[in-house]
This record gives sequence, C-alpha cells and structure tokens, in this order.
Amino acid sequence: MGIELYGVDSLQKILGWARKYSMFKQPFVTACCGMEYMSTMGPRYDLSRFGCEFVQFTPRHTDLLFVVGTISERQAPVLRRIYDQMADPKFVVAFGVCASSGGFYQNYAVVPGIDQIIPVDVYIPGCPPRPEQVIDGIVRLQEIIQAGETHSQRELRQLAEAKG
Amino acid sequence: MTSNSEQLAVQERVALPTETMTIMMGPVHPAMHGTVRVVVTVDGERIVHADVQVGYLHRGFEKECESVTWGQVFPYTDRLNYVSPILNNVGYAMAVEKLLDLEVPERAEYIRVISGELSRIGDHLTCIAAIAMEMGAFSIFLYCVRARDIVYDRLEELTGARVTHAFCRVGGVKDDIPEGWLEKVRGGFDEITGVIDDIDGLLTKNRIFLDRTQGVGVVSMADAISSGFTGPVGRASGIDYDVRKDHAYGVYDRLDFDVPVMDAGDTFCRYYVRMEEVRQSLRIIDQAIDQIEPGPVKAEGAHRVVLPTKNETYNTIEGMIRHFKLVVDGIQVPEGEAYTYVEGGNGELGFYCVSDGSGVPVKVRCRPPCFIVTGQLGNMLVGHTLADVVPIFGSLNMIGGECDR
Amino acid sequence: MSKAALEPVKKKFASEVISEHAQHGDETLVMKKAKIQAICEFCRDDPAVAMDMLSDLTAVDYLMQGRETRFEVVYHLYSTTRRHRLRIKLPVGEDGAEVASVTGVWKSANWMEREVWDMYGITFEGHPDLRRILLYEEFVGHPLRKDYPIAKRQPLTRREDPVEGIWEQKHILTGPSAGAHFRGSYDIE
Amino acid sequence: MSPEDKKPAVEETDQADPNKVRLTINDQDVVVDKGTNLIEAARSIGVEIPHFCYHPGLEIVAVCRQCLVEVKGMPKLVPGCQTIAGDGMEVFTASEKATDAQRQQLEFTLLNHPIDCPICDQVGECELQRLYFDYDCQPARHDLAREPQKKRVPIGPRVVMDEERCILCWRCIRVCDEVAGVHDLDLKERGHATFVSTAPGRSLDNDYSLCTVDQCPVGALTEKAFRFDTRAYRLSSVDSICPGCATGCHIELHTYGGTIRRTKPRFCEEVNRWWMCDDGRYIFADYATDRADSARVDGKDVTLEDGLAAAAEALDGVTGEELIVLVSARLSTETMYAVKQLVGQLEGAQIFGTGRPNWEGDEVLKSADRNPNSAGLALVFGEDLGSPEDLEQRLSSGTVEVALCLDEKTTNPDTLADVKNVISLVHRFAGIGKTSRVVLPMAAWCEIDGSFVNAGGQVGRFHPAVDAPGDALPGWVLVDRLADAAGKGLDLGGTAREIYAAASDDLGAQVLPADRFGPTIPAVLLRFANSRG
Repeated sequence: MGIELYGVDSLQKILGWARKYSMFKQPFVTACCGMEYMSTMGPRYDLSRFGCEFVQFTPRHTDLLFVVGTISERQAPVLRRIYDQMADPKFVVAFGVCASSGGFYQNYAVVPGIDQIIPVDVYIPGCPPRPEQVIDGIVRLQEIIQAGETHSQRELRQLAEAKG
Repeated sequence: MTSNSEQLAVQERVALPTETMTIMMGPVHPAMHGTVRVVVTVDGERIVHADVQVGYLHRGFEKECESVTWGQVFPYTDRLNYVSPILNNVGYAMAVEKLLDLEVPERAEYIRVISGELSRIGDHLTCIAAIAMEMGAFSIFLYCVRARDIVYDRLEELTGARVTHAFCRVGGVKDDIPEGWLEKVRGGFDEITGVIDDIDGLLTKNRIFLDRTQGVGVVSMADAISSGFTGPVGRASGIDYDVRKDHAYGVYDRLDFDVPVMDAGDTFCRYYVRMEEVRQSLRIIDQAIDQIEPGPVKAEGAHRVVLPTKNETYNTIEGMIRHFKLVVDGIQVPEGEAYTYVEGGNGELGFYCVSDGSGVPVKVRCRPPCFIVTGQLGNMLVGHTLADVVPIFGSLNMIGGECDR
Repeated sequence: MSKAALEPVKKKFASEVISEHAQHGDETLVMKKAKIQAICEFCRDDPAVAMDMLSDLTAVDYLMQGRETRFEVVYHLYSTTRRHRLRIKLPVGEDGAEVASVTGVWKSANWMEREVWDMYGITFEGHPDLRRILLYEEFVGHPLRKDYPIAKRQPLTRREDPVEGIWEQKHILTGPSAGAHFRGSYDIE
Repeated sequence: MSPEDKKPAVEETDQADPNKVRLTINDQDVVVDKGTNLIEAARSIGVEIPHFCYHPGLEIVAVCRQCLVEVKGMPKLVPGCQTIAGDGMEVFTASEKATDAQRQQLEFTLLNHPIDCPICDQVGECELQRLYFDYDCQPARHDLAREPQKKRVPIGPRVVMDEERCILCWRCIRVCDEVAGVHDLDLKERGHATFVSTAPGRSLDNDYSLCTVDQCPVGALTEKAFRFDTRAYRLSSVDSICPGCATGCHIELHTYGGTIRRTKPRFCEEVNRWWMCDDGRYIFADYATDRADSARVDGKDVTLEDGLAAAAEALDGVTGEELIVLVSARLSTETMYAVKQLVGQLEGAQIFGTGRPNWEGDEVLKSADRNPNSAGLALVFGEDLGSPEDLEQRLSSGTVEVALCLDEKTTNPDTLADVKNVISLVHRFAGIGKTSRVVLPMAAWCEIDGSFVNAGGQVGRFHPAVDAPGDALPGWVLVDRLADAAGKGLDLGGTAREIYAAASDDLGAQVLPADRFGPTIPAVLLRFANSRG
C-alpha cells in the first residue's frame, strides 16, 4: 500500500519534472509586450535556458499559451478559440498588465484581464515587464506545474476523481 | 527556387481552369504580428483578392486621451508605435507646445534628437528582424535583437524604462542626461554598425532573399503619393520626403545627414532603405553628441506649464501649489487647434490636437503612418503568390499599436 | 502650411468659404460640405496648389462646446512637390451627418473615411465599402462621440464569421481582475 | 459656482437715475447702484478682483489687502472691498501697480503658510491655491524658516483649527458675530504671532460654527467629521433642500463613490443666504444606516410585489371608519399629493398629520418645527387633516382595523398597538417600521426628485444625489403601486415634475407656483467648479 502510494507520488514527480522542462509555447503576441518578449527570446536573456525555448505557432501542438499584450474585445473570441484548441494539460501566462487586468486601458475596447475569458496560471506584472520578470514568471509556472496546481491540471484531477 | 516573375510566367502559359479558394491569414499567424487578419482569395497559388482586416489592437487611444489631462497623455502616446516610443512623445509634445506657443530649450531638443534617433534605430532593427525571421533567417533576428538590446540599455539609463519611456514633457524632457551617458552611446555604435554590416553580408546579397523580395509588392511612385505613403515605405517608392529634411523641426536643420531614396518600390527597397537609415541615424547621433551644450532641459519661466522641481515642491509652498494645480487641474492649454508632424519610425507621424481652453483635451488625433500604408496592402498583394504575403507585409512594418490605436 | 495654397482655393470657391484662420501658422479653411469633392479635386489638380497627398482625415465632436453644428470633418492636405500644407474643415450637423467621399481623389481616403465612420458615425456618400474598420460589426454606437461613456463595454459573446462560422464565447470569471475597474474608483464620466 | 456669483448682478440703466453711479473699470463703462463697492462693480462686468477677507454677506474689514486696485487720481492703491464706487471713477484692476501689489501680497500671505497641500482638506477648493496660481504663479524668492504655530487645535466640538494655515482674514470671527450672534472667536497676540482663538474656557460651539469652515478661504478651519474623508476635487455636488426643519435651507449634497460625504449651504437670497445650521449638516448620515431596503411582512423580508400584495389584501374591503392614514410632514409634496389621491379612492378614511416633535429653534435659521414640509401638508390636505388629539380619541374608539402610516416617524409604535393591520411605508426599519405588519421600503429625500414647502411658503426643489438602497422606491411611486395592487388606479404622472404640476393646478398656482419646481440640474464635479469663496 505504502509502496503504491510511493509509486503514484514519484510518478507524479517525474511527470511534473518532464512537463515543466519541455514546454512548447505559443506566443499570442499582440502589442508592446512583444518587444520585451523578443528580447526575452533573444541572445541576452536566453529563455531556452529554462526549458521553454520551443516556439510553436499552432495551438494544437502547444501546452503553454503566452498572452503577450493587450487583448481587445475584438480579439477575445480568437484568444478563447486558441485556448480551446490546445491539448490538455495546458498552461496560460498573462504577460504584462494589459493581459492581466487591462492595465490603464479601462475603456470600451479592451478586455479587463484575459482571465475573464480563459483561466490564467501566472500573471507577470509590468508595462511591459522586464525580461527578468518574465523569467521569474516562467520559473514560478514551473513550480506550479511541478506541484500540479495549474488550472487545467486541477480540472483533470477532478475529472479523474469523478470517474473514480 | 525560381523568381516570382518566372513563376507567374509559367502559370500564364498553362492556363488551367481553376476555382478560387479563401484562406485566412491571421490574426494569429507567425507573420501577422498577431494583430491583422488577411482574408486572401487564391486562384491556385496566385492571390486574386485580399481583404485586410485591422483593429484587433484597438485600445481606444483617443477616448483615453479625452478623459485625462494634457500631461497624462504621454504614456498613451508611448504605446502607439511601441517600437519607437520617444518619437511619438516628441510629436505629441510638439503639438501641445505649438498650442501654447512655448519655446523648448536647446539642450532638450538635442536630447530629444539623440533619444529619438536611438528609438528609430530600434524600430528599423525590429522591422528587419521581423522580415528576416518570417522568411526563415532566424540568425538575423538574433543579431538584431542583440543590437537592439544595446539601444534599450542606453534608453533605460536615460529614461528608466526599456520600452515605454514617457520621457518627454510639455516644454522639454523629464530629466537631464546622466553622467557619461553620451560616451556610452558612442561606445555602442561599433556593435550596431557591426550588426548592420553582418546583415548586409547575410541578406543584401543573398540569392534567396533577393528572389523573394526583388520585384515583389511593387508600388509605383504615383500610387504611393496618392496612397499617402511616407517614411521608409514612401522613400522606397521614390518619394523624396523626410520631415526631418523638408520641414526640419527641433535642431535637425543643424545636423547633416542623407535621406536614402530608392525608386524600385519593391520589398527589397523597403528593407534596404531601413538599413541605410540606421546608418544615417548613427551619423545624426554622432553629430548631436558633438553639438549638445549644457543648459536647462525644461522651458524656463513657464511656471503654468512645467512642473516644479522636487526640491521646490517639497520645500516651498509655491512649488507645492503649482504642482497640485498642474497635476489636478492639468495644464491650461489655450483654446485652439494645431497639427504637428515628425518623422516617425514609419513615416510622417502627425498629431492634431484641439483644446477648448481647459485642462483636458477635446481631441488628440494621431496620424498613423502605418495605418495608411496598411490600407494599401490588399492592392499590393493581388497578383502575387501566397508565399509573398509574408515579405510584403513584413516590409510594411505594420505596428499594431499605431495602426489600430 | 502656406498662404500660397490657401489663396487659389479661396478665390475659386469663394462662395463655399465660411471662415478662415491661420492659428499657429496652420492655414485653415472652414467650408461648406456641399462641394467638397470638387474642392479636393481642384486642390489636387491645380498647379499652384498641387495637393497630391491627403495627409490626414479625421473628425472632431464639439458636443460639449455647444456649437450648432456638432461635428467637424478635418482634412489635412500636403503637396509633395510644393512642400506646403492646407487644412480644410467641414462643419457637419448631427442629423444627416454625411459627407461626399473623396476616395476617388486620393486612395488614402479609403481607410480614413472608414475610421471616421466607425468612430463618429459620419457617413461618406460614394465610399466603396463603408464598413467598421477598428471595431467589430456587432458593436453598437460610435465610441468617439462625446456622449458614449468611455467604460461602456460590449463584450463579444457570439460571433458569426463568414469563414470561421458561428462561435459562442464561454465567459468565465476567475482570478483577481474579474471585473477590475480602475477608473471606477474616481469620477471621470 | 461660488455662492457669491449667484448674487444678481446690477443691471444697466440710464445714468440720469440718482441712485446709480457711472464709472469705468479697466476702461469699461459700468453703471452700478450707489454704495456698491468696487469688487461687486467689477464682478458685474465679469472682472474679478482677487480677495480673501471680503464677503458680500459680512461686514467689510479690509484686512487681507489682496484686493488692492489702482484708482486714477488717488495717490495710493485702494482696497476694492472698502472703496465705494463713485461717479466718474477710473479703476484699473490689472495695471502694473495693481498686479505687483497683488503678487507681493500673495507672496506675503504665503510667507508663513505650511506645505500642507497633500494633507489639507481644502485642496481643490482652496482660494489661496486658486488666487496664487491665477495671479502670481512665481516661485519662492526666499528660504526663510516658517513661524511654527499650533496645529490640530480642537477649537470646537465640530471644528478643528490649524493656526499655521490661517491667513487672518477674520471671516470666521465675523461669521460668529454676525450670523450666530455670539462672539466666540477673536484674535490673540500681535504681529506674526497673531492667531484666531476662543476666549479662555469657551469653545466654538454655536449652532452655526460650521459656517466658519465654509467661509474659511484656506484649510485653517476644517470640519471634524469630514477631515481626511474625501478629496474636495473628487466630490460632485447636487442641489438639494435641508430636511432638518421648516426653514428648508438650500443646500448642496457632495457625493463621491455613490455615498454622500458632506453638506454645504447653497446661496438663496430669501431663505438662508450663505448659511445653515450645524444640525442640518449630518442629516444624511441618518439615512445611511439601517435602511429599509426590502419589503417586510410579519417581520420576514419578502419581495416588493409580495409586500404590496399583502398591503392590498389588508386594505381590501376595509371601510372608511376602520381605516386611518397617518402622513408625516417629512414627505415630499409629491408623495403627499399621491396619498391624497389614494385616500380619495378609499372612501372616508381619515387622515392625520404627524411628524417629528418640535424642538426649540432660534431666530436665525432654526425653526421650532422639525418637519421640512408641514406647510406642504397643510396645503395638500387642507381642513380634512386630523390633529394628534383627534388621532388619540379615534384610536380609543377602537373601531380602527387598519392603519396606513407613511414614514417611520409618524407616531409612537405603541399608540397603534391594538390596531390589527399596520401598513407602513418607511425609510428605516425603526419606529413604526419595526412593529407594523407590512413594511414597504421608501426612498429618502436625498434619493428622489421632489419639493418641500417651507414655513415661509417658498417651494424648494431637491434632486436625487445617490441611489436608493435595494427595492426602495420614491413615496409617490410606492403609493401608486399600492393603489394598483389594491385595484384602485390613480392617474398620477410618471415624474415628480408632472405630479407637482398636477398639484399646482389642483391647489392653485399661487401656493404652488409651477416655476418654483425649477430646472433639473445635473451633478457637477467640484473639480470643474470654482472654489467657493
């Protein structure tokens, strides 16, 4: 019994370890934050050091959605559709205040935070955030993934428990 | 890979009966910068109709400006063309100064020129990086980003922010330049020119690149003028128009630089004009650094416009009251209207401001160059192959924040 | 901007001119909207004016200033040959807010007129396709009118796309910013 | 708008009139009444002469020296407040000499002023800030140490004094002397040590002490209850009428974030001029707590529809002598008129006028009658209004089955103890609202549009300042809904204005003049209004 528990536990550990260091990400780049995203991917702040290098432009192959920049009401359906197309387990990072809360665009055109449309795992503040902040956010996300506490991981677990 | 024109010729010869197909490009597409959707109708490989849909990054810029005081507009202008924010700052500041008939001190003008040209370098490098990356040359992207990070470092040392600076003020700039900053700026020249030369060697004579860009997306001069093209795109089509030369503002009339003009009007020209402008910008900065003299960086005597210094604000009641009035009620701009234009990263960046004499603008209109350029994208695409959409679009350097505002 | 551009237009269309001013050195003509097409064609073709480029086209809403004509359509013309500018303004009333389109004169007018219609609801007769450009078709009203509240959102919950088909949005609210309103915290209406 | 600006400007007439004088101010011809001073004369042509100590409602002392103007032929500059306009005078308010004097005076006034703006409650409506920015706006030329003085002096129960901010304009002293008629405040010491203070052992506790706060041009006197509550420039102001007593002072309610933050008097020549009593300032607080936000039947919260149904059921088949209607004099005229319509439908029900018990008033503004609309009550119901004595004997007769009470303060709950059904329309779950069987929520005066008729017979109109809580509805709407539920249709207008018009047709335009309802004035942000002088 204890052995089983141990087995399950370590299996989760291994899965989390594998997931957090092999994130395929889709950059949903819309606005100013894209500049800092480029810098983050660039040679100086090399994001590939953190197992988050591979950029995919099709949602069906990605498990990390980088929402970089302002999401307007017109863009919102597109973002939601992209999220729906991603395969579980999927993680979402809100890059910058516009994606997190609408920032200082509190007006008719801008969604006040993408978490009104899709669940968000990590919010990175800043307008735009410095690359260091982005890396910090990625590391946080990896911790959450290891702990299995991202939104989609929780959902999956609940589904599994419901099945029994 | 045969050149585009040969392909077309082949398709001309074998005129097979085909039916058209509609393809969506964007808004989420590696080459669409996330903010544009092109609905292309293709007949085989050739585009017979293209409907360009913008507005995916409409953030209500003008509405926001009409709800804040004149001084609080600067952060919003930063995020218009977020690749070269300082140029937007300067444009807007000049509009308000025109309304106020305010003289800006010389040193402030020089600081605006130096930081603005740095911004322009960042802008063009980003554009080149995008074109190259979207056509598969990822190493160029990495080179450009490396060079651009140098620009960002300098601007950060000056303004405190890497991308969105909000550095200009009505009647000057926020701060004087830090100690030894100008030498640092010079020190970065070598690396930037080195990168430009590398790109020159890697792209400008690259057979693949030439095949994909030369003769692609040609815009005749007449069309370009009628379409309101300005800036690099217009100059690539032979319009010899650069605001810095033809309507020299600030201290540009004291600086010696060339305006690169090409007349083929194709994607390659748009790319190469930008390359050349980076070199010219470096020239301008070099001269400006030589000419800049010590002095004030904010209009002197304009106590109803310029915020008092921290020392005044915290230690004298007069400064405190002025600070309060200027922040709470805003700068009282006299009634009237003014249109100013500067050479932005993408061309003539105009600001049309209307005031009713209160502290809140009635209207702050930004004349967005790349919105006007993107307006002709549909016509430019027709007749080309689907693969040509990427370089053509990339060479227009559509910036969402400025195009959709 | 320059007098050289202003004088011929004034002479040719003397009956159309309502007023003129050169505030801050910007030569401006306020004209009746009836003959705008002819005026623009003249500006483009007349060798002395030669306004071959429509630099900017926008509108202003003077609701709060209490003018009898609420809107003003503003044209900024530029001549790449003579290097001079001219501003033409057309007062447009709220009812029957329509102006003749100048897309036939300058290509660049196309999108700018679409934008003005999108933001202010001023229609341009003879425009090839006067659709919304910055906002979505489902949007009701014209946001840059002064009587449109700045924070009045119209979230897209259902979208019919010609290509992508019908799409329903699942609106979920999680996280701290569910319905965050910074401006709500102070009275800027 | 500053209350002073609402003073009717003197209009031009021919100069033959002996009571008029003609002079020129900044080369503009002005014709004003004899005895007008230069500040008022200049204001009549829209020219402002900066001033601190002058107030049209107070005696002129000319101590601030801010209003110095140049008059041709006079060797020295003269204070505009004390100089009476004379025939053929040539006044220059913006000449070099005058401007210099104004600037230097401002600089002198600011010499000892503390750097308190960030923590000062007056910011946004500070006369010193405004005049400095408009007339001087020069940086400081000195770095002298400021004379330290006492801060946060609890000068009275409702007022806090800050001696450093005081510019010694004496307005507060004159307000106490001339409005309240008590010499509470006076100057102490001499020279730079001068400060305003109470006599030893006394405190600023007269009933009009907060008028000193209104009139203080700077933040020297601040209202204890409002200190550090809200920035003045964030407030928006709504015109209203004080419901405190039968005087019906004209007031402004200042709101922020959907709640009322403070009350300020509004200029009205015939009622209260610039003043109001301290008790009237905190009435809005009574309506902030324990509000009736939903209908209640037998002590349980129900929906408004159920409440109305229960009330209608209780009223069903009740004859006139089984039913009494208690109307409070705190209701708006429109609600009373609606009640009158309803009672007309309930055959022979008797109406009793009630309200809050009297207190002892004064001869300044406070009237002994604490109900704002007693005159309106008398107007609307006339002679068929029963007195409290009638109510007692009526109750003792024991025939009363149903009592319809409007407003919780109508009467003491246990007087209605043996009435089977008590239906009450209340603002708060208090008084009758606690005990009655059916309770319907009614919106308070600060949440509705309506009018009071004060003791002098003047109609005053008030505007909604905040939203009514929960299901609460304006009284006349509730009465209308109740009548509908009871199957008795009233032909009431859809708005308060229409009801008022109907009432003035019905009762006569000489008692309820149609024009006195006044135009609807939207809330104005104080940020965009001038600071009040």
